Amino acid sequence: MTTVSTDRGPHHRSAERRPEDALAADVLRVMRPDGSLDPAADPHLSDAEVLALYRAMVRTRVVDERAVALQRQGRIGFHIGSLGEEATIVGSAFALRPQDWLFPCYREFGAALLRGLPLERYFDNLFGNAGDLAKGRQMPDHWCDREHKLGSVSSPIGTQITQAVGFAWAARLRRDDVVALVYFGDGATSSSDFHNGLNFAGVYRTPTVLLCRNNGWAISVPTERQTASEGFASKGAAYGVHGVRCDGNDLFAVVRACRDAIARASRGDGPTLVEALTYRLSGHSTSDDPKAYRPEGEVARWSELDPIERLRAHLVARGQWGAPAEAALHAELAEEVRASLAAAEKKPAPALASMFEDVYAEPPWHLREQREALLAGPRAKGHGG
Amino acid sequence: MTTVSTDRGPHHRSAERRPEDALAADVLRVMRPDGSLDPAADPHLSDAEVLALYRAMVRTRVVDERAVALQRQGRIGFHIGSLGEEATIVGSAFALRPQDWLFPCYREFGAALLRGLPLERYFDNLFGNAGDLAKGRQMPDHWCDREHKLGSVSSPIGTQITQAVGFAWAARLRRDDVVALVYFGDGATSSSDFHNGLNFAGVYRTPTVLLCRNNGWAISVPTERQTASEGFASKGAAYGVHGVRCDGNDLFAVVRACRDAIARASRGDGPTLVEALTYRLSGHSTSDDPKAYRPEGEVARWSELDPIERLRAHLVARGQWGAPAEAALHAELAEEVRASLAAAEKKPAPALASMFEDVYAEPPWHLREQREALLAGPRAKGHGG
Amino acid sequence: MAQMNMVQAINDALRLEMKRDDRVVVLGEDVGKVGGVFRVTAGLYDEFGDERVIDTPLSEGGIIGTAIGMALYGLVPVPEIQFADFIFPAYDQIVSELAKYRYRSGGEYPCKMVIRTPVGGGIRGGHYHSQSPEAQFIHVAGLKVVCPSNAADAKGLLLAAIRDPDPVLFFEPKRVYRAAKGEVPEGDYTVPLGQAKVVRPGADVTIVTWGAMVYEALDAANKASAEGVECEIVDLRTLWPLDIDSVVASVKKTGRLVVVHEAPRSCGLGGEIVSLVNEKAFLHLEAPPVRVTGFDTPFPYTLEMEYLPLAHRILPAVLATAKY
Amino acid sequence: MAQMNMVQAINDALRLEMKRDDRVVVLGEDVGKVGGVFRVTAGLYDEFGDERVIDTPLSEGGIIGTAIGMALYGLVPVPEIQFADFIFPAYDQIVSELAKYRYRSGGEYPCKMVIRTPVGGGIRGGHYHSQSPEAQFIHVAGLKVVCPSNAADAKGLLLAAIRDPDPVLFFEPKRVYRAAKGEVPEGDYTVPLGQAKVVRPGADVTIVTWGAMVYEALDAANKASAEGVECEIVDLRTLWPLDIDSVVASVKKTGRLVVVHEAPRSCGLGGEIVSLVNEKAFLHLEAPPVRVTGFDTPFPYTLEMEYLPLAHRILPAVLATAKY
Ligand SMILES: Cc1ncc(C[n+]2csc(CCOP(=O)(O)OP(=O)(O)O)c2C)c(N)n1
Ligand SMILES: Cc1ncc(C[n+]2csc(CCOP(=O)(O)OP(=O)(O)O)c2C)c(N)n1
Ligand SMILES: [Mg+2]
Ligand SMILES: [Mg+2]
Repeated sequence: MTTVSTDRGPHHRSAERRPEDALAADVLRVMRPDGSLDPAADPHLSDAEVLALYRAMVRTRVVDERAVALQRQGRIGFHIGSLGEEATIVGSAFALRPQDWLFPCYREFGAALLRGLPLERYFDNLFGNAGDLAKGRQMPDHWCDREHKLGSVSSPIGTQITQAVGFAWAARLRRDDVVALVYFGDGATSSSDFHNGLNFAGVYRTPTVLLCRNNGWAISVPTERQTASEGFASKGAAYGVHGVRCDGNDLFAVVRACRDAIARASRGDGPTLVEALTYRLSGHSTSDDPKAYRPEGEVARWSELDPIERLRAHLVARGQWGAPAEAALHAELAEEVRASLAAAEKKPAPALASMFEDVYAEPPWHLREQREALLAGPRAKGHGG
Repeated sequence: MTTVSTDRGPHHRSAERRPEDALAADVLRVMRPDGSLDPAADPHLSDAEVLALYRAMVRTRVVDERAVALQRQGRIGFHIGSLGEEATIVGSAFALRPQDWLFPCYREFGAALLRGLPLERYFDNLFGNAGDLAKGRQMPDHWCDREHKLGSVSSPIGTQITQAVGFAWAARLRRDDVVALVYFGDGATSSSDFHNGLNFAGVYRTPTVLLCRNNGWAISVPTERQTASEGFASKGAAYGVHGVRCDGNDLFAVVRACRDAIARASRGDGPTLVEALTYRLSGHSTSDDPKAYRPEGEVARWSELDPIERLRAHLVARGQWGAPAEAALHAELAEEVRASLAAAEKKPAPALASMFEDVYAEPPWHLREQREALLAGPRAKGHGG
Repeated sequence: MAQMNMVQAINDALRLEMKRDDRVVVLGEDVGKVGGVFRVTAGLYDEFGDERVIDTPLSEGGIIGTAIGMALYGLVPVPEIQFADFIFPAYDQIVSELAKYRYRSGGEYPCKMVIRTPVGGGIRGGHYHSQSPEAQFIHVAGLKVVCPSNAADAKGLLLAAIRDPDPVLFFEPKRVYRAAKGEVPEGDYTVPLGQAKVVRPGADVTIVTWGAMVYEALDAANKASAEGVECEIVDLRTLWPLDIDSVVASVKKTGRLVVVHEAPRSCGLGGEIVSLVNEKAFLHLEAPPVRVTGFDTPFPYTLEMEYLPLAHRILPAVLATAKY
Repeated sequence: MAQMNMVQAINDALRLEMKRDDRVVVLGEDVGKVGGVFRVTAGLYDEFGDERVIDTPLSEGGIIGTAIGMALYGLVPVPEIQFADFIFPAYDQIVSELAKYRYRSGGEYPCKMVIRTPVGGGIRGGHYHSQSPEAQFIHVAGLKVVCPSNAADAKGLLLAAIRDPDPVLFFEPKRVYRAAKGEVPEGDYTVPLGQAKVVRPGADVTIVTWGAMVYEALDAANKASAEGVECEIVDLRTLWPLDIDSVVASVKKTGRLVVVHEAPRSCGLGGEIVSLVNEKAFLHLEAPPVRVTGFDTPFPYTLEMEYLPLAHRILPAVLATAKY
């Protein structure tokens, strides 16, 4: 056989992920360039709500940046954040009703905090300490919290999609008015679970909102390498699932798209695939260096659409916000973070014996034996086990 | 919780799979009700070609019916046939060029015979005897034949789709003008492999023809329980893959759709998802009794669209066929079947030692030990091992 | 007591439990109208309707993935996988999600279901309708695995499995679906998970097995008896966590162990049992433990009766062990 | 000879073989431009272009499924699965298709590839970036499984695996990706599959292990030596088919066996090795074989160094075995 040359076939377009895509005509958008709201699409949030959401977005970013710093200092092992995706994450969680459930991917700690996960608990998870609801068994940012109707983060991409569909289906079978909203990335649309989840959602008309955070990248792989389709919302048609694209950096658009989808689901009109066009301003995680693959300038261009800045400009234009308020907010958040972090960092590691709990409801003989052997062994001391 | 009632939610529509669906406006069709051909879509087959294809379709059906009889007589263990789907199966295989490859599902022995698999070899496979190319290792109708560029049938639904895409992709990487055509059912569109195959085909523009035999049923599950989409060809759009529906009981339409798709693939214009609307006139297999789930009358209605009858009517109208020719064909086929069957049925079972071959290229120590133990054991005698 | 075969006994258990507990939902390919390709769910669709007996799209990953969601909501799904050979498209949801959900959520989210699926050879099913994949699930922490050998156990074990707080793989030996006929108690009862049963007492050699191979072991044991060797047969019933006490007690008595299973030998459950017996009864072993199993090849079609560890292969192993 | 770590050695092997054989194609998530999340494929994209070093959509099933098609066409795919924990979406294509293709087609269709993937714990990866799933592939007839412990073996084994006619799972112990640094011969050479290596001779106790645990075994052996117990360490290198002769020869010498692996104990490769040794060297065993392994729990995050079978857990097992 002859040597394979590279003059044909698909290539990584080195084209940048263009902010213009998020501004295209078929994309739901509420905030106009001048900061005013399009009355046709406006979800009509109260002043207090908008302020609360702005604070939640800033809080998310402050915590995010702090987590990156903790990782750099070696105080935690890993962090995966949401820089630039705060409007998508906070806006969608806000759209949920109290009875609704949220099935996270791994970037949505901002949604969890909005729903009530205490900040200290989140830090407990980053430290993997004895206070962590996941008992220190999973990596940082793999939290869970039943009290606040938050599913459990897991690493395998896409698995939560099918689960959220099954969850919502169960609610419908029980005649409960409960909607499940599930997050996933653009890369996850290639997973088998995306297909299975969308297909079952369509066939059984489950009350699920399937929220694709299209942030342009799956680690180093750009969206056009995930699919040859026109965007992701259009994939809904293959499953009889309603599809919507929204500007994911426009808080109002996200709230509007998700509220509509939730109302639809609650009415019994079935699932919606919401594609939120946004951008991952950071690397994939603290383990990633995006310089190796990301075209120059892309970040700068998208920074101009920074969802927090856009919302702040709107608040300022509305006369609701200014430098003093901003300074006060940051001071308040700094103190909150400091206190929560201090409390979390003090906690010990989980007890050695806890390793053998929750594999089953009750540990069978082989786990009891393994536990006893470990506790009797040379390292058992010092772990409170 | 309260008892779940059944007054909401999707139901099995007990609506029949209507032949009208196969006659809808967006469906490619060549044969007109009066037996004439639509010149706009006519693939322009020569008289000899049409005759040869008619004979191939009848041959397929004669063999099929014989295989069912063999199973009923206990001479073979199982058969899965293609009653009613002969135009789809034979027409698509005919459209292939000599260099192209065919990746079967499990109903396409008619395509294999057309491509040159000797009938005796097919019977060898039904008997699982020493003459079987698969060495009697797989169930009946799980054949393979490299010489005739036929992939290996496997039972797990959908797996061949992704493989055919990879095969065609490899050909493209090698700059070879080779197209791969892969068969699968409507049920298979729900499999993860459908999603993976279509997605990779779209992203890498592989020269693959993805042929969905939509025969209305996946065992007892009707098509509307597989998907809430409008048909199956429309699913191509979710992957940037061109989609076409054709009347799968119209030989000319199938040839036309597949030839177009092959030409497209060969030109470098990428994959095509071809949905052939047809109907499974038999049960799922010899193990299935369709009375338990299939609405009365459905079979009768679809029998009116029997692809063999339609083609015969066309030939008769064209003055190319009549009762004497039909009788001669059946006599000829009866003799061919008798002779091949007699030759196949005489062959012994595969040798005992053959069980340990081909697991790896060379049997490692543990398989050599297991082979020796079996050969030395009480049953070794009488198996030629 | 009624005479039932295993299909009827499982059907009876499902019907009873669906009546008792309205959270129980059956889903899978062809389980509804037609009652399953082996008719195990026959009649349930008519009795409980299409929201509790659900025909699904052809996707095992979708079946188990959505069933996990149902379980998280509080339902008790009993999905059917049409053949165990087709469970692998759902393997990721089972091993990465179902098995780990309770653990990874610190106990916040118990996640239980009973996955029913026919296993094993002997029905001329070839590669893909014959396999016995129990080891691929036992190795994954967090799952329980059951495989009954007879109708009465099948019913009692299934009722226990559905009420158990943990996810259970319920493997049904399809070769004896109809052949394993016997007295089955009417109404509600359970056979506790984790308890083996000595189905034949004997002093010379212990045979540990389960499912359809119990009958082959019995056959071999009768023949061995004619040659003066008495086998004790332990039917595991629950494959994981297995009843180590029963196994060890028997081996301590006989000093000799033969494990019989259909799955390929390498890294199968047989090896685990041998190792556990080494660890717990080493000094009682009077002969090397022997495994009589499927070969390390894919499951063949024509030669399946040569592949399976049937009585004709068990007997020489038993006699050699006894004489060692 | 050059000093290389394991990442560099594997990269070197890939580059050499891609130059030598233009049928070799690398594909996977992030393997192209960025050279893999562990940088194992660094530079290959620039050197061989995007048709031989292919970034794929996020679908392991798609990667392996299409790679099977490529292999059938005659290419030699070397797919990367980003972490072994993420191989399960491809499990069906691997066990139902790749492992059985040659067999089920009566030898008409050899179907080979080398699936590279990082395994094991020790990098603070928690549940899903730490597992060691070798047993789940060994149990499936038709696959070969390799796991090197050092840079020179990694290069030679990978070259052998790519040229081998059968499908190979190539597990790379990521904990020692950079730590396992050593002399690596330049240019072309192979380390034959199926041959273990005695990395430490000793007369008292045999330790069978592989991958990152070789270093823990060495550490424990040094400490045992201080107490007068000499361990012989067999680094399996090829996990399946394993080098039974080397294992048995060592156990016949020492009479005592400790198997060490990271995967959970139950139905792991350890049990298989214990059973094989029972079958082949029963009368030489002076103590019950011992398994020092990961526990039968999901892989924990914070307590991972307690979970892993590190030297501090190996040492007591070795001493107890020696004293038995
Ligand atoms: C099944 C599986 N394969 C691979 C990975 C490794 N991985 C982690 S995140 C990621 C990219 C995900 O991209 P996307 O879905 O777009 O989400 P994003 O990170 O951009 O939010 C990959 C490949 C994984 N976690 N799971
Ligand atoms: C992964 C998998 N699940 C289940 C089955 C059992 N099964 C065999 S054929 C079939 C229905 C297939 O329907 P379809 O794809 O429409 O093809 P058809 O038989 O109608 O040609 C099922 C469920 C299987 N073979 N593989
Ligand atoms: Mg992304
Ligand atoms: Mg069908």
